[in-house]
Amino acid sequence: MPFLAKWYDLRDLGNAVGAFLDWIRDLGGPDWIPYVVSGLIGIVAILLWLLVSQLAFIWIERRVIGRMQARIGPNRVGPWGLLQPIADALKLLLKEAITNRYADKPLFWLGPVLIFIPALVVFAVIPFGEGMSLADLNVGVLFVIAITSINSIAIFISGWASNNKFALLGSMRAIAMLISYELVQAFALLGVVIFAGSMRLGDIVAWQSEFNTWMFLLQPLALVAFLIASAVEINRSPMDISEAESEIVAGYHTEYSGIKFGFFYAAEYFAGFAVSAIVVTLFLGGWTAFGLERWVPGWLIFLSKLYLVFFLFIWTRGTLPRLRIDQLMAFSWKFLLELLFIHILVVGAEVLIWHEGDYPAVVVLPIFAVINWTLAVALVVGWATFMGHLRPERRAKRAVLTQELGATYFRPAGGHGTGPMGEA
Amino acid sequence: MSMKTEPFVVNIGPQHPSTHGVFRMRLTLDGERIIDADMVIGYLHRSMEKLAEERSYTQNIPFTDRTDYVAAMTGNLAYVLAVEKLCGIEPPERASWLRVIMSELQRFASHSMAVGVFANDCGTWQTPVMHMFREREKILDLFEMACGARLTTNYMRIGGVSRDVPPEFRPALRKLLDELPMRMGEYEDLLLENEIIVARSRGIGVLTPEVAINCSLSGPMLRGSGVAWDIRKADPYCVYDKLEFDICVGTDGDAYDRFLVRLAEMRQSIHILEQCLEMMPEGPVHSQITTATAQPGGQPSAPLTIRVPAGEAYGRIESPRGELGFYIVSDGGPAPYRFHIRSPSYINLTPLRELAIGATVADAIVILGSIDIVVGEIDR
Amino acid sequence: MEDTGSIVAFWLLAALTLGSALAVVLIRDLIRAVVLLITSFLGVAGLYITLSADFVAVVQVLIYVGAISVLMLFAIMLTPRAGRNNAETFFRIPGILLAGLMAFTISLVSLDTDWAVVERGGFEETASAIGEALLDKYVLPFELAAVLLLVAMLGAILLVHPEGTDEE
Amino acid sequence: MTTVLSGFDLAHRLQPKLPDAVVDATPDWAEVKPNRLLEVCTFLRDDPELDFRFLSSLTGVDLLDHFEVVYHLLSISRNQAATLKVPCEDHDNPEAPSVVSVWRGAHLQEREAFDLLGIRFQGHPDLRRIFLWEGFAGHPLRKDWLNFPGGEMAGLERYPGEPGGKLEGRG
Repeated sequence: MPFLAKWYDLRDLGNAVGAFLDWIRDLGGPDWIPYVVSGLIGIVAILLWLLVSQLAFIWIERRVIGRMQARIGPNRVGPWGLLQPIADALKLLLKEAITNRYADKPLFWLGPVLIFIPALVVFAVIPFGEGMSLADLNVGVLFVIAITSINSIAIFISGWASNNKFALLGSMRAIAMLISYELVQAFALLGVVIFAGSMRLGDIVAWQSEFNTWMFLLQPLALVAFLIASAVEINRSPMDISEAESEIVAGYHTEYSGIKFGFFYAAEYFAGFAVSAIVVTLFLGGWTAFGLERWVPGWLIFLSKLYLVFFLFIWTRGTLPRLRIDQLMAFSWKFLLELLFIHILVVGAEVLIWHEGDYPAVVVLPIFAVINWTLAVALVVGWATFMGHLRPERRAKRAVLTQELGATYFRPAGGHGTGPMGEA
Repeated sequence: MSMKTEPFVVNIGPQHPSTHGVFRMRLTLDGERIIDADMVIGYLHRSMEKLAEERSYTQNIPFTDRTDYVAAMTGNLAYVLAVEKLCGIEPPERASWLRVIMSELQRFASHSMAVGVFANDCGTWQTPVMHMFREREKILDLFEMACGARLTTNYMRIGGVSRDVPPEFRPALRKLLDELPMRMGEYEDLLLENEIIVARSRGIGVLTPEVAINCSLSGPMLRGSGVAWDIRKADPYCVYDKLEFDICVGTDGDAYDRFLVRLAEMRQSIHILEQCLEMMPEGPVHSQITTATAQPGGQPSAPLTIRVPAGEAYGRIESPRGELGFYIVSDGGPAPYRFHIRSPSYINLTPLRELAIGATVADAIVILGSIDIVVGEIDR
Repeated sequence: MEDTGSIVAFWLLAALTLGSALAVVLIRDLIRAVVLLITSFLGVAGLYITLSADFVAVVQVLIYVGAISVLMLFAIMLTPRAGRNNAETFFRIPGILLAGLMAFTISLVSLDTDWAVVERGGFEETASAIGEALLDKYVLPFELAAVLLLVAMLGAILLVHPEGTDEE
Repeated sequence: MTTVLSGFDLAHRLQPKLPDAVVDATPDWAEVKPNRLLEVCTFLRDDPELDFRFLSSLTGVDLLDHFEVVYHLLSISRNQAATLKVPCEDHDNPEAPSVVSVWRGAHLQEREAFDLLGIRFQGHPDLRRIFLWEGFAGHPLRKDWLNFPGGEMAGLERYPGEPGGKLEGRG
């Protein structure tokens, strides 16, 4: 890529940082100073960006969901309510953070702190642009999976430490969901790794750029599975079961108030951004966009994709109801995992054929895409038909209209029995 | 070897997002399964039945607003019908039509709340309920036009209604009726066909017709179990015998069917309102305008006191939640001797324990949402 | 272990690992013990990183922090009266003896071994090397371990499955 | 239109089966003996021509010297209604047989009548107060209940059956 490599070339913010580091190096001093400074710059930049994005998205989410709900949304604080997030943040800061008397105080305090870690640390390996990643690890994908799994421990700790039954139910649900969906997440990413042949996120982006394709075009099923699994991991609707508002009040953070609640609130956004960043990097071509990155800064492309993916989470939150925990877990074990097994087998075979046969990518990749899309659609439709539409008790229906007073129209579709039916 | 877990008592309520007021369910859980359930109510008990014994018959009408505060009009109507039955007053025809219009508008408003809140209980984040509020607001605007109040209407009077609707009421209702069928189509498509709502509510809380009848359930609870019983058809009050509409029944008796019946009844209400707009005659709206204190608009108001002969009467109507009955015993005095409200929300809770046992917490919320309680009516 | 950074990191991580491991043993509160155990696991992961074994480090986090400790938390939650406190136990003295014995053996072996000193390299790709080793040279133990785990899991399911109930 | 069976009609129908059950009949209601109530109700529910399977409403009335329990019955298949009354002679300690075994719909309504009027329903599976708390003094819908005896002292107790006194769990 023909970068100018001058500090004012904003297509790669690394240029500016590099110029700054050179300047420091010229000043003399030990070797580690530029190293540490560059790391600090990265950390501060990511934190600042996260904070600004979060404030922006609080406003966007509230306005967008307001529109979805046929109301206006915040419009009083500042022009178009733009200062609403700041007002929210101030309110959270000023409110008393109540600790209930029987809470396990150290853990109660640790929960909100710990919940930040996975959301923040994930960004260390995300390439925001060409060379713009804090630490492009060899095992980036694995790192991402490992770190996001810490999330649920934080949730569990805060739920348990609250000494509240709703919180405990919430954390029980969180752990159960984590166990169910960690495998899904890993398998979804495994397909990507098999194709790209590397676990380094930068390499995966480069692979997508090299073959002029986006991973989701080749592996739609993996994208869907990953999106679902990460929605579970970060508790976004329709998988916000561990903080199900209508059932267990606020789940694991029922007892938190003031700024401690604010931590959870912020971490929810950060985790959302982190997951969107992973989706963008692995499935949507990262900071590349079919050559557009030559004209537009890569990090802008990356961020716009990231916001689009995050918008998806807002959208589902505004529209979808919530599944029950057993249905969600059954969905993982009885559906997604099986599909992903098939998917991995097919993907592995494809890569084997490709590498053994040494076919040109232009020929092979479209064929693979067609195969995988057909497979994904067929599997999903087949399952939906088999589990849903072929079974009368899963089908939507309309009321019977009658004039016949006193008649009985009781004809249960799904057999008898008064017990609730799980996802069989 | 079997897993032994400790039972775990959780209080859902009295302050809880999904108990629709100050209702409390005391659930004993084994993990997420409910092994015992009990309800604790009375947080909103205002002892209306005692209070009513010290107030005149007309003074009691505002109480009936405040029993079922989501459907004040039908509360009014049931009470005035019971008193009219007791003293043999026949309201003028226009008043009857207005009563039907108001109670059908109220049914639509109340059902829209029930449907929206049910979707909320299934876990949507406020969206359906907000859309439903939009329609309800328009209906409340109409109420405001008719009687000046939106929620606690106090509109019906013994012998008629408190005042005629203003001339702008008719075009406003027309405009609303033109809009509602399109909205209803939207709701049916988005809510009834929603996979997750189907998954969450079908097969949950199944009531067979035998159980439903034996438990004295009424309204959408009974019709959801497939019993075609609607007091508007069975014992037509006001002018329901002149109107054409269908009874909406479900076939499975689960939470989904109760939800379904409510949505279908909203369509029927629109149908009834259409007919009312066409057929409503002109004329007086109160049978005995006597001690008229002329009001600013020149309309005389209904009498404030009324003598009721000794006796007793049980008046029942089909309120949005079921059979709303008023049992009134009079000793000939200015106030009722006994004033009993047969409140459908309360009696519909009879099978709650059986429905909840064996379900999960999430199901219990859905079941409670499908019963559609109003705590003001439970506790009275 | 030539530069100061590595040495400082090693001592810090070692202190973290051992300190929290000790606290796990001494602390009474079960949940806190698990949290400290997680800290200890993280310390071990850090030690792996100082040894340039990034794959093993990440896997340590993934498996031990993300899965094993979650299982422990689950087990604690499912235990009747998990309570807050870990009661006194008869196994205290034998436990200490056993731990001492093991520490002694390990120290003896590590002191006795003639360690080959490897030149410190960068973070080269270890994942593929490990993968090839697992599926090539050590494929039999690898597969056997998998089968063993499967059998263990089935056994566990069979043990806790209530008799006479056949789930849907 | 729902046909309303008069008390005479009810009495007439009950005559062959339960000859001595009905004490009084008026155009509006039939009054039956408390000790025969369960048989009467079972008959009314199961008789195919009456088919009163739906208990609309159950309530009590304080008639100063005695109490009366009023049952409004409904038949869904035949679309007919009837009213049944049962006297409870002892005003201080009114008792009536519970009809929960006949209509489960009576469960909550009997609890309500017990709570507010103090009528004890014999054989009710779970006769507890429902709107007012355990420990509330008196039954407020009685005509002789004018105020809290001894001032407004009624203590808030914990949920019945829950361990501990008022302050446990609050520190």
